[in-house]
Amino acid sequence: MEVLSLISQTILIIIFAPLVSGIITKIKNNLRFRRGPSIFQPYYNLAKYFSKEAIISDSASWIFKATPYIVFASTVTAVMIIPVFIGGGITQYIGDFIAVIFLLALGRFFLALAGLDPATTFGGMGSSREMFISSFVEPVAIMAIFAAALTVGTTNLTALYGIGTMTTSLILAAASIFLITLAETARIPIDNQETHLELTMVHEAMVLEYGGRSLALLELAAYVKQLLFFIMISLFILPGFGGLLFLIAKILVLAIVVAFTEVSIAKMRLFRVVDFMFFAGILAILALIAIVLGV
Amino acid sequence: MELFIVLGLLATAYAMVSAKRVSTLIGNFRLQALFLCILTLIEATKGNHPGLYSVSILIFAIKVIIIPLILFRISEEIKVNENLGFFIPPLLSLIIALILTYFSWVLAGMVFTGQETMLKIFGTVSFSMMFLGFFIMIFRMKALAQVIGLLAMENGIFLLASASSGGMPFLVEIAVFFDVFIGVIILGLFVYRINQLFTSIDVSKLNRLKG
Amino acid sequence: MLNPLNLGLSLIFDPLSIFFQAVIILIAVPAFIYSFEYLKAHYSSKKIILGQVLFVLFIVSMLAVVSVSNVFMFLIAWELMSLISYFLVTFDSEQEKSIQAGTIYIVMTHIGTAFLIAAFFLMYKYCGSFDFSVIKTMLSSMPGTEKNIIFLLLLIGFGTKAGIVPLHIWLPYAHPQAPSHVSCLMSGVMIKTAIYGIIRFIICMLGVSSLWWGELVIVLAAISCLVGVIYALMEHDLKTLLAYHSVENIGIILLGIGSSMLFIKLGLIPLAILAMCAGLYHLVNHAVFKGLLFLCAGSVYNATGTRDMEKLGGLIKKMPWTSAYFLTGSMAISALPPLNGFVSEWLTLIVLFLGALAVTGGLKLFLCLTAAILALTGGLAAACFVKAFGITFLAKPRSVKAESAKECGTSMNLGMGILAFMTVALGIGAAYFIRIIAAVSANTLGAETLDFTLNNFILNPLGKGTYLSTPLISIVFISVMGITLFSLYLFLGKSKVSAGPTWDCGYYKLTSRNEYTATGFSKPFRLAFSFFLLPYKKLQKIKESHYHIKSFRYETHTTKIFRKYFYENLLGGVFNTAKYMRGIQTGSIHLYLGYILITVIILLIFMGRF
Amino acid sequence: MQLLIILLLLIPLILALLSFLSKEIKPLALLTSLGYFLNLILSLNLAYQYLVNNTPITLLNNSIYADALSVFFILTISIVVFATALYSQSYIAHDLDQKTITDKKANLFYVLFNLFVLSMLLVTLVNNLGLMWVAIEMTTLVSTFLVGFYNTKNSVEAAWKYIIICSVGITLALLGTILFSYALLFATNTKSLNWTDMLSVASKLDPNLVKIAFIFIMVGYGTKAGLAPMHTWLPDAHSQAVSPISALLSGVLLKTSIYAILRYTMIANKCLAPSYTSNIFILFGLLSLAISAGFILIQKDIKRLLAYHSIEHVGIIIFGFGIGGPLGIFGALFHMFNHAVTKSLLFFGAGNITNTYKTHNMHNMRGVIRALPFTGIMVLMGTFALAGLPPFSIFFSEMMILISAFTQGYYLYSILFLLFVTIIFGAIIHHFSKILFGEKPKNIPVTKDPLPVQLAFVFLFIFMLVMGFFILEPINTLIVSATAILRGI
Repeated sequence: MEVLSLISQTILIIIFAPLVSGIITKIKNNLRFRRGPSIFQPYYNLAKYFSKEAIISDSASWIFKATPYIVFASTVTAVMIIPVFIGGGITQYIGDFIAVIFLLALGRFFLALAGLDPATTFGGMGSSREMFISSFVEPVAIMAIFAAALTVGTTNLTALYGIGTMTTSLILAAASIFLITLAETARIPIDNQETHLELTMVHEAMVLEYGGRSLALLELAAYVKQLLFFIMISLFILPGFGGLLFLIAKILVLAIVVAFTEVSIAKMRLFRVVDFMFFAGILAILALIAIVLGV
Repeated sequence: MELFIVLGLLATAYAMVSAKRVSTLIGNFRLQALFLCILTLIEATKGNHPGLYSVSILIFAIKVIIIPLILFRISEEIKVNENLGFFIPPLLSLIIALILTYFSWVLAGMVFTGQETMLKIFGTVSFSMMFLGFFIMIFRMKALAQVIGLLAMENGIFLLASASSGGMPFLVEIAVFFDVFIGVIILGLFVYRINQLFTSIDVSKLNRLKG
Repeated sequence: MLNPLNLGLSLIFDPLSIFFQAVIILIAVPAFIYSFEYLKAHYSSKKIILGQVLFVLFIVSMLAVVSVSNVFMFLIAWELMSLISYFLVTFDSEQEKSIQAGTIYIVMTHIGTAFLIAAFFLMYKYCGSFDFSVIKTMLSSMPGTEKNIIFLLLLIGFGTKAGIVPLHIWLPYAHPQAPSHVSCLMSGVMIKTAIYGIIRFIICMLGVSSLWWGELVIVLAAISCLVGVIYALMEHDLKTLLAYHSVENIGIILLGIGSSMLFIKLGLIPLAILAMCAGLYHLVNHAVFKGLLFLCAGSVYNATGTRDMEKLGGLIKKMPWTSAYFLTGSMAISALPPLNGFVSEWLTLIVLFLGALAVTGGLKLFLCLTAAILALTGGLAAACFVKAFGITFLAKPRSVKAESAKECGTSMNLGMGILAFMTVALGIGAAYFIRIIAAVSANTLGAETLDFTLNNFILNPLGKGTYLSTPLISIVFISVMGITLFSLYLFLGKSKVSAGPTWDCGYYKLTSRNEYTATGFSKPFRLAFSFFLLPYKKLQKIKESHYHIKSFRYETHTTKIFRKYFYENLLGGVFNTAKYMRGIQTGSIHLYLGYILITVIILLIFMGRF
Repeated sequence: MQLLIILLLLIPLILALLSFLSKEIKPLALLTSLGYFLNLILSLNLAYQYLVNNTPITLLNNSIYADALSVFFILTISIVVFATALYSQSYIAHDLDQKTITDKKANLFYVLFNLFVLSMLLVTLVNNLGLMWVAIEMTTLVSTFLVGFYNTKNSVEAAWKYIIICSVGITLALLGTILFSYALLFATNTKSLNWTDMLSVASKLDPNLVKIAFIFIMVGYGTKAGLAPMHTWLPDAHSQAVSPISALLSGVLLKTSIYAILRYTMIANKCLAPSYTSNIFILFGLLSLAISAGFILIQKDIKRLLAYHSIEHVGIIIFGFGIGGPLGIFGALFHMFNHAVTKSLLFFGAGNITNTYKTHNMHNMRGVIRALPFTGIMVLMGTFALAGLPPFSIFFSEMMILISAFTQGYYLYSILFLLFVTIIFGAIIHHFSKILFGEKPKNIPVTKDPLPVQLAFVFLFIFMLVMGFFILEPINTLIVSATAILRGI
């Protein structure tokens, strides 16, 4: 029973993940006084990708073919650890907060390899930048997670449900996780999902050689990952209120904030990312200091 | 009497320090050896140490006659430039020699604490002879000067031995003489070789081996 | 009277020793299997025999180091181990590089040993015995200052062998220069004997007497992690890269050990056990995957004759097995689930977390920041291995040699296969192994055994509601993948795939020259860490005539600051002193005689002082 | 027993006479090897006899006196001399082949060689300190010719420096001897130069006088022993001497001077606080270590390098005696043996290498293991032994000295000791790994060492290696009793 509800929860998240992206795109466009595509546009895209034929570079190896599945599977596995409607029980045995970070790293690792595989310059550049950014994401993520986990006394995510109050450290940690989310979901100011311009590409550069079913899976995995991060942030903010509706509300708010951010600031140079991450890191450290001081 | 001879020994040592020519040096050395021989003879006549007669004869034979002869022959045969080669001028040499003598006096004072002054003077002179011999070896360039310096040191020690404890045991004395004699012959041989290979007996030019 | 040192071959077989013996044998066997074919490809039969004899002696000496129960015997075994490994480093004795590497290696090791000697003999002074157990009982009454001094001496001594920054400089020279199966053993096991020394001498015998001991070890470990991985990122030589990663991983191991020391002093014994367990587990894991990676690097070298990544590429198609093994190793070292590196790194993070939970004040922050550095290291390591695997094995071959590479033979494959299997097994069966290692750590600390597992599949350190299960992760992962594949096939049919050339943006032909290079890959990191790496460029114009430039030659290098600003100055100072000293021996006999006179006079003047 | 000692002294004498009379070199060389083999057996027998009786052997009205210390030195000398005799057999043959020396000169070599050995044996046996002085001076006089053997500019220069500096040193030692004798006369009104007489009344001697006398002894014999800063003749002489003689000079001659110093130390220690001699020893030991470390680091000439190593090891030995304590003195004596064996082996190796490569400059030597496989391996082992790595014996003796230093609380000295030894370690490995490994130059042929050379190497190597594992019983017991004697128990 527990397993079944876990599976259904996971499937739900997979199903609704593209929608979040669609909503963000919509809001963004509306903010720019454009009409923009429908919020279901991601689904149309996916459907099209799934039905398309793919051309694979002849210099690519099995890594290139296997990567979409690995990325997708690792993201989904990470989702399974996150408590959404149900938590505890079997989900907590799979792993904890830290395991989520490492599972996402698994997908990223293969994605970066796949970027190098077809012997193109773009792919390699994308991989290099992705690994560069992510290596700075990880310490911040760990500190933010530690801040949260120190508040509840365990790295088990389910425990976050147990506390009903907001603490300073949790807010700071959530803020820092939010900045990470921008980086991890290829948002401005780190990356730009909307262009295919050599100078700015990170994520898109890696998947440039993909098409068809593989691309669809990669995109879907990206959507799922985005939702995963949103859920994580919402766990940090007002964690006690775990109701489904409230969760959706929190995700929507986040979507709006992300959209606002994307519209209101410009993309950074790659090497400014370090400063950006440093700022996120400072937030996380402040969260830790808050815990040390007991606020 | 003894005192005069001892002072004579010291004087010859100073003469050696201020000597500028090889032949003067050898001559002074011979004089020193002669003084030593007389001194030994005086000690022998006192009757305490009968072995000293033969020792004084040995000194006369080896140090007064044979060794100077050998040295003179060497210096004639290799036709050295008579100049000894000074690292420091004679005046400064004499000042340093005086300091060394003072040091010897102090040293003798430490060695012969609570003894009669005569012994102390003996000690001073022998230490001085030794240090001045050493001085000659260090500050004179010619190989022959080093040989003579070494012999002068030997003389000083001999004086100390006979003054302090009436000489060494006879067998040892003979053996030491033998060693010194062989040593001079070997040194002489090497002086020849140096002259052959380096076309001079200026040992300050022996500086191929360094580091 | 017998020999005054009372040397006898007394051995110790407590869990700690057995653990290290097991690790040594675990790595030695596959490396030995591997060596047969590897050596055959490079050396004459006479040299192979020599190599194998040395190899066996090397294993025996390492076993001796972890088995003897007498400090002096330990010292002997330690030196023997260094000596034999020196011969193995200089095995290619015709190459200048090997000779240089060997010299740096053995000199550094010997400097470390000098510190050890000082520490050991200080211990002996207070204990009057070289026997482990006697020393252990006698040391408890030792004054604090001496303990601190001995601790520092031991730390420097063992740290040199372990490769703690800034004592690591020999590692990137020595490890790549040895034959690969030896590098596997050196990097996988030999440097771990230093960890054994730290545990045995500092934790077991000396006893942790101050808080700052643990803190110092943790700080050094964190620095080692970072410096090791940053240098590794800049490296294009496959084996040198791996050698720098050893510095990093030793840092991770020491994070565990250092935390253990910290917790011992704080009286948090269960946590101390867990910390040591994390360190030891990472030690096994690093031994296995680093061994595997070195063997793979050896295979690549065997097949292509080069270790320079910029000349490799596309090997995944020529050497499918090797590449699979290398991928396994890369994933493990990058701490990707469900492999063993992940579990131990996770465990270390949990240790730091639980530590942060248990302590208060600045220490809490300290442990959290350490965890952040560990995470940063993990991220950088992943980047580094994307580079290492991607550039070496993926895309098109970058040189003729790489193009004509062939898969290696059975014995090499078997050697790598065993280690790859262990990598996976240690990851999936983590709970089982951790239970054993927890018993070892508990015994080492002289405490009751604690179980950090829920059952044979799920880890549950100290029952804080934190769980991890690699088998479950694998099951979920594989079933998600399977379901995805299956459902896609079910709903959409067989995927329509056709092969074609890589999109070339309209450029007429993409060659391997268009590929991303290792240098390019690491450029962002080079710039981000430029304050530490101090990169510099060399641009050389190759001119045909005065007006026409035929080509450019562009090089970029990084400055090894420890070498440049510390070791070179030190060495330069020693050499300069020696050169000044030459002035003593000018060749002037007069001067020489003067020395004697002056010595006599000075001694006489200062006679009273003696 | 008495017969044994007489035979020991007779063999070199007879051999010297034979070499003087004989014209044929080959049988002579063989005979010399055999003779010294006999000598070795005799000295082993002597050691055995001594161990059984455990009383000092006296001869000729107490003018020859052999206790454990003497027997230990005799054994060491016999071992090294036997190996050297074996080695010089083919070394001289090689020189004759190359026409670097004439038959007459080869004869001279053997005459001097045997006299040299005789004088060294005499040093360790005579009771009379004056005669000991004579014997040591004799070693200088005899070996001067062996240093200047090739009659080149360099070798004559070295020989001149050798004889002058050592003679000056020895003269100072004579002064010390006389002062000791005066001290005896002054204290007890007996006139004697016998060591045994002096030791028996040592506590009555005037301390101040003994202090002064000891300084002269220390500087005097220290010059001959190669202690810095009186070491200056040593690198010249050792590098220019015929290689087998370099081995003897470094391996045993230096030690005979130390033997002389030790004899006086025993007297002085009974009269003064032991800290006096030990401080002087430590000073000279560390100074020697420091100076040799610098010179080893920047050395280019292989034989000079080894010569500076001798200074280092003499420094270690003296340091060990200075540190004292049962373990320290044991270690120092043991180190003396180890260094004798190892350094001889290395000088043999260096001799072979310089013969093959026709140069002393280490920059021009590459790939020795390729060119001279056997020598190369032996030198490699010798290098590590000399550098003080286990399982070779030097490691153990160094450690004993260090343990003693640490347990007695000489921390600063120990650390300095470790520092210098480590620098020297780095330097020697740096130098030797460069010359041993690598590709050999094209024009150097691969040379197989003749049998006697191999035998000599193996003979020494066995000692070097085996003593690392366990100290052979006769030597162990000898050293133990010698230690007891030195500590005045």
